[in-house]
Amino acid sequence: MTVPALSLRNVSRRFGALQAVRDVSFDVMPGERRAVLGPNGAGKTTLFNTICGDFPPSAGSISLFGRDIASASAHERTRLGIGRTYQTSLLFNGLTVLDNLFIAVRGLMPNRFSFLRPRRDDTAMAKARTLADRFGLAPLVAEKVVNLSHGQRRQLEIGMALAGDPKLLMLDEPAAGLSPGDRPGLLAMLHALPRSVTLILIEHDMDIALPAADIVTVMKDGEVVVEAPPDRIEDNPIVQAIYLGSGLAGGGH
Amino acid sequence: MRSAAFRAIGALLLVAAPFLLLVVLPQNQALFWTANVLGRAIVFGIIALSLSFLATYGGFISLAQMMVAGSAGYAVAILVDGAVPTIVGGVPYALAMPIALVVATLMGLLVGAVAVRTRDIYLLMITLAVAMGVFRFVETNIAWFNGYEGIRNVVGPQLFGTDFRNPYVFYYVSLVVAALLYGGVLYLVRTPFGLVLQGIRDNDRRVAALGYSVKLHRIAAFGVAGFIAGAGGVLATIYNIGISPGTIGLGPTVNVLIMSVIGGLGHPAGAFIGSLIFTVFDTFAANIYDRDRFNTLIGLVFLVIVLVSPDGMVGLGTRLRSLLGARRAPQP
Amino acid sequence: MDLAATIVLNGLTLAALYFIVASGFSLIFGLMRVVNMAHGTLYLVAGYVGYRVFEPLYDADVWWAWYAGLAAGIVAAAVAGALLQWVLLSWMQGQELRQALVTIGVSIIVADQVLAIFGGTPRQFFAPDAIFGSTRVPFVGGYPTFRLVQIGIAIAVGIALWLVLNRTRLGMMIRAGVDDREMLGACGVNVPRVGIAVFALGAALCGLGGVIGSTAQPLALGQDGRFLLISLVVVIVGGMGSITGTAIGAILVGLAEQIGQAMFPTYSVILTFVIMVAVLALRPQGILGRA
Amino acid sequence: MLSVTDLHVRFGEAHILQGVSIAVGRTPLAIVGRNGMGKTTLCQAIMGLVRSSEGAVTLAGTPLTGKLPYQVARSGVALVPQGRRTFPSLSVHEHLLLVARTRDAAWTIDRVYDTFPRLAERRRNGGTELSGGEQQMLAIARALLMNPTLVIMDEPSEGLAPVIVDQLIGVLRTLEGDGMGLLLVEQNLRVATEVASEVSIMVTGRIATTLPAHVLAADTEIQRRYLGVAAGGHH
Amino acid sequence: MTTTLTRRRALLGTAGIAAGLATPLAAPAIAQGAPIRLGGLTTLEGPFATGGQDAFRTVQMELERINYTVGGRRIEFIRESSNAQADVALARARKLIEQDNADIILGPLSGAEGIALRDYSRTLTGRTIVNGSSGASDTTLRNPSPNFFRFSTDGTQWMAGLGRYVYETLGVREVAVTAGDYAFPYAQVFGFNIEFCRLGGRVTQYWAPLGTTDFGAQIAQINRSSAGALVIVHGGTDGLAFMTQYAQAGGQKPLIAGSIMADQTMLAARGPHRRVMVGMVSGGPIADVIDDPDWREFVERYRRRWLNEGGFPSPSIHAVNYATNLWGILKALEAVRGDLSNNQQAFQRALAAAEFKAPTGANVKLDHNRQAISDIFLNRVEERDGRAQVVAFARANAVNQTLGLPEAQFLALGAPSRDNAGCVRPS
Repeated sequence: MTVPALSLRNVSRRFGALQAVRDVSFDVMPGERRAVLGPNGAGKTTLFNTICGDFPPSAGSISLFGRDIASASAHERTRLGIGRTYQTSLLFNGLTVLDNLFIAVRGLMPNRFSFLRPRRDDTAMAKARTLADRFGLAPLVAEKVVNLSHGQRRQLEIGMALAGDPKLLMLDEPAAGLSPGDRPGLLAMLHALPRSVTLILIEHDMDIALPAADIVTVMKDGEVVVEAPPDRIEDNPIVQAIYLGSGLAGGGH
Repeated sequence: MRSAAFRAIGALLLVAAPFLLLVVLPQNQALFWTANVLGRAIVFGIIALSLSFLATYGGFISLAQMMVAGSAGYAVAILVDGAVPTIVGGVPYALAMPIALVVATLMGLLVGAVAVRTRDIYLLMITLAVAMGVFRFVETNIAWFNGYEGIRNVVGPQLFGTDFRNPYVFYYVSLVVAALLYGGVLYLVRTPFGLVLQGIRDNDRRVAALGYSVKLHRIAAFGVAGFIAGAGGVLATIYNIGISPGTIGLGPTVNVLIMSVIGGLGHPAGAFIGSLIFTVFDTFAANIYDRDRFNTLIGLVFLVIVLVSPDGMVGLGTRLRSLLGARRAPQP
Repeated sequence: MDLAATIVLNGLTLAALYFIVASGFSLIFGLMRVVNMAHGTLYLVAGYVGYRVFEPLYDADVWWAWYAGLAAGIVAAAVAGALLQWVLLSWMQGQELRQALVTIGVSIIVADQVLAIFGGTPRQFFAPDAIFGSTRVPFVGGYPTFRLVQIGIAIAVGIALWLVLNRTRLGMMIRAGVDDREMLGACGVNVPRVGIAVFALGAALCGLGGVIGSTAQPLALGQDGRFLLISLVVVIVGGMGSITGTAIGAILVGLAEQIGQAMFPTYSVILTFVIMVAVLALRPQGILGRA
Repeated sequence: MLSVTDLHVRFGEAHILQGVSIAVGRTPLAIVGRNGMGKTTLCQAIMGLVRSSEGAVTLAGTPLTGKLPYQVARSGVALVPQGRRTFPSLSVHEHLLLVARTRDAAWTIDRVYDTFPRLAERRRNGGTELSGGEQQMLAIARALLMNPTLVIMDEPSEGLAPVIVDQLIGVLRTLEGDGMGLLLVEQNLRVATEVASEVSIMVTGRIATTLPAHVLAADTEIQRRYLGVAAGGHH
Repeated sequence: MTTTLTRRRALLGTAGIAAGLATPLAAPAIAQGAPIRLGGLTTLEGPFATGGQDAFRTVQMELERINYTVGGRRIEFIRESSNAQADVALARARKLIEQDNADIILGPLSGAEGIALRDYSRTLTGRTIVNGSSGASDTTLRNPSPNFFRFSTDGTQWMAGLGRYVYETLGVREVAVTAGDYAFPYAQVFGFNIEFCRLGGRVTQYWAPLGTTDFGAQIAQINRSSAGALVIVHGGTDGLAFMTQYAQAGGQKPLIAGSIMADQTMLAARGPHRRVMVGMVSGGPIADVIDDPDWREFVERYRRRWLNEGGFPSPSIHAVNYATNLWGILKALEAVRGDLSNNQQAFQRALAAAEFKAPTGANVKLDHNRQAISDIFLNRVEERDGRAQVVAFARANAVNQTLGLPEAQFLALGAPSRDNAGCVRPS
């Protein structure tokens, strides 16, 4: 029996009276692609932040490859193999693209606290360049992030999440703000990820989420309401009710 | 290319300054400018550099830097031979000065640790309060710091058989120290530590998510700044032939901020530009306006800079250059 | 026993003064997110302007000389605070560090001008005899009446602030503004004007503290830095932007200072800062501060 | 009533709104679109919460461009923001007192309590003690009580239980009768199409198309193309 | 010498550098025809500015009186100011000497500044610093500088005779002493205790850090103590705070005061403290009322010149100290006919030998450390002409820096400090 990459048991998170995440339990197996869907305010990002360690859950347990991480700090979880992106781009605006990637690569290397400049043959720097190539950022390596376009930022964001070779990659709405033309590229990139990486994807947009996922979790009001393979999602009456409102004139009832 | 040439000319000017001054000024005034305007500006520039380093690359406006510099100054004064009163004494300068740098670095780390969970204006408030707490402690403690009177007669070592406070020796030693520290800062900000520090400035949450310890890097940055401030503190103490609590009081604490801000917090060079402007004003206020109203004068300069150009003279320069560049561009 | 009681009472009366001054700082910080480094300067302005009004009346032996000075000081500080916000700070809203720097610049200039105008002689207000003599207090004996009055005024300030914040429209605006300034504006509230009102109110409290403080202690240059620091420490200890927190912070600092002075006079000042660092280490947002 | 002409908003290099033009008349207009397309920025730009770099906004002929949020609000625009943004420090009743100006307007505190009885029950509770749905009701009530000429609602159905959504639709339909214009930004197609007569679809900072609500509700192809979901997958 | 200078400049540096390396700060001699440049350094910024302003009043007045001319040479007076901080005073002194080319500095005002300038004067050749009003003993007592002269007396000297008066005349055997916790009060308390304890008196000490404004706890303890008198050694703001709070707390003990307590800056301030201050006894180098024609004439001159321009009813202690030191300078300059050549050697010899009467009528001469031996007054605050005035009722003649003790014995007592307050009981 394989150990789940990520296992949530009755995870809850409240902010004051607001129950942002309520009693969420599910397992993500290694190599699986999981999409988490749901309308704004459903608790997806809160759940994400709880998994990544931005704040502890109010209740419940989270384990990563069989190891309880509910009380580990964010950087410890990163070292345990979580890589993530953020809904709103959280890049280092004052640094160049290459330096952003370089920091991301080094974050999981030994001796990450260093007062010495990288040498010419530095492996981290080489890897940062490789990542830049891979995400089409090669011409921009010397550009400061503040000067990048929205699409380029999202590319960089994902590149940084992959820099540490995470075992569990968590993407928070990677398609948000992308123009329709950019979407196929994103999808191709997701498909190209090796199966050694487990993927959890928050997505609002079914066109991205459904093709990318093996299994879809739908959240609403902090709770998991549907868990099903992607081809069963669009037909699901609960999903339709959530997304379109029940009893819509053109709906298939 | 042009800016590299500018930099080379600037460096050359600084090295040649004492000689150039002799050409344009009578000898005693040239000496005065060498030691007490340029030399003093460099020494206080070093202390301001420690603040500019933290502010530019970490986004931390610390008001504790003068106090940290003072901790190094006090360490020297307490240890060295010949200081009055003798508190520990008997330690040669060659040993006391490195110890002082260690003390300042530790003090920097301590300030960093106390303030590690705060940022922005909270950090400003807390570092100010910590600095004033140390100031009051030093002012009231007789056993170690000789209280309000401080410790006098810290004359500095002999260097190449010459008195350290000889204007030329003092000037060139300060210049070399400043150049090393300035170069060190420029080196450091391209290292992983420096890049992560800038990452913390831009987005500390992301830094943590990438696997770095934000706390460790923040505290280390304050340690580095402590080392820089300590070097300035040692030089300032020898320049002042001693140290007293007044050196680390509210006024000097704010003065360091004023220097950094006038020069510009966007670049470490701003520290030195700011300290030179401040020192010139401070020295010649009596001639410019009225000695008695020096504080009004410097306050107005500071206020105007903050209102007009939040990134100080460096920012003003950059803006002017881009303005000129824009005007020149269509010609070819 | 009676000495201990006196010292505790001294600590509380000092805390009362600190509370009055620091509550203004806390209020301004809470709503405006402005660290008003010129807060001590407002104290000076209130003291000196108040004194200018008070002095001739006192010479003329008018019984309301002190009250007139008090009113003048409060008005002067409120006007100065409102001007500071209106002229300098309002158009850089949100740039917190720049605002702090501006207030530093203002404090340097104003303190120097106060010196130029009023000279460096220490001055002191004298309250009317009714509140300036000595009162018998159980366990303590004869005790300066004015120090008791100080406690009374602080309590009145605390209650008044509570009422203003919780029972008036302005108070609702202030609290809503602390939560979400943008949304408050979207609700049709003239936020810039609320800002000026808050600054005036905070400065008026500081001005009240300035005249009260200059009655209990001498008024001189240097008091600006002192009361700025006290406000900082009180607010850091008690929690930023919380009035109850400010009261707790003031009591801790006041008691620490007086008990320290009685037990180890040399280091009495240090005790305050030790408390501050301890609070910072355990609860960086202050005792009652919001995380 | 509200007219937005060629509105542009930039954050640094990012060009969020790229020339949006809409007009809201007496009948409600809904705007739908995927996340990150600039819908919320449009609401904020009209309200004066973000600065536009080009373009004009007018309300019944009065220019709103460049005005501060409170001036826009006083000109007669109210906003129900995304994420509700109620004031945690204020009780329910204080929220209402803060915005209630006149007694003889269409919306009064009493009418709010009648319409949302749940709020009446919780009138003494502070902002943090409310559930998400209650906060949403409060945000809506806060806007209505300003008796504006135009209400902008940014995803008012977010986080509401289905039965409350139905109630919400009922309330929104009465606004026209009160003489209030409505600009409704929604993810919930049903709410959008049931309340508004016309729906604009927003794609990357522009209005891609505007069509009658019943057309959109029936056209799964358009839904799929612009919104990434469609009602009823089995055709 | 001017020509030498020009030639040096012509040599473009090398010679200048060599000269600079030879002595820390080479001092060019001054041509005889040029004016004597007298740099005045006092405190015009910060809390001590009042005293500094008054100091410059008498300096200006006295220079005006001689029409800025002495020994046939003009005096050019250059004003500088510090904020009572040692390093600031040092920076200003450097500017006066090195930039403004001052021959002589008159200043500074406060103790730590004085020590800093004493240290600086040691590095100078051919320049002289004459004290302004700073009163720390160590400035001249320990490790004195050959270029630093002080015609005013120090804080310890100012208390001469007071301890004896309290013990013998008032018959008080136990006193409480409240004092600021820094050097100047240490020196004063030391001076009081040396006499008082030697006679057998007992002292309880209450220190308060400089800048204390709430003395509540201390006053509570003092009022409950069995002390027969209270000795108050605070100054400025702290002093006013203490006196006001003491008066308010209903303090009843006879008051003895340090020298800057019984001063017009305090008496001119209004308030209840004046009530308890009447009858207070103090020691010091001046009083408002001294039965001496020279003093009356000096006060009269001061009033005529300054009463309408912000002056006090009678010159302050700082004003008199600056005037005394200025008189020493003028006296010596006159003796050498303004000749400052030869590295001021003749001038400095004349300074060391100067004997004259201070504005108060006290006799002044210098000891081997270039420190004044002078007369000290015992004063009492009295209500005269409807205002409180400090009236001298006794005078201790020719008080030296060791209060009459042999220097070795005095030095063996150690420097005054909180833990060494001079209370050595007779064994």
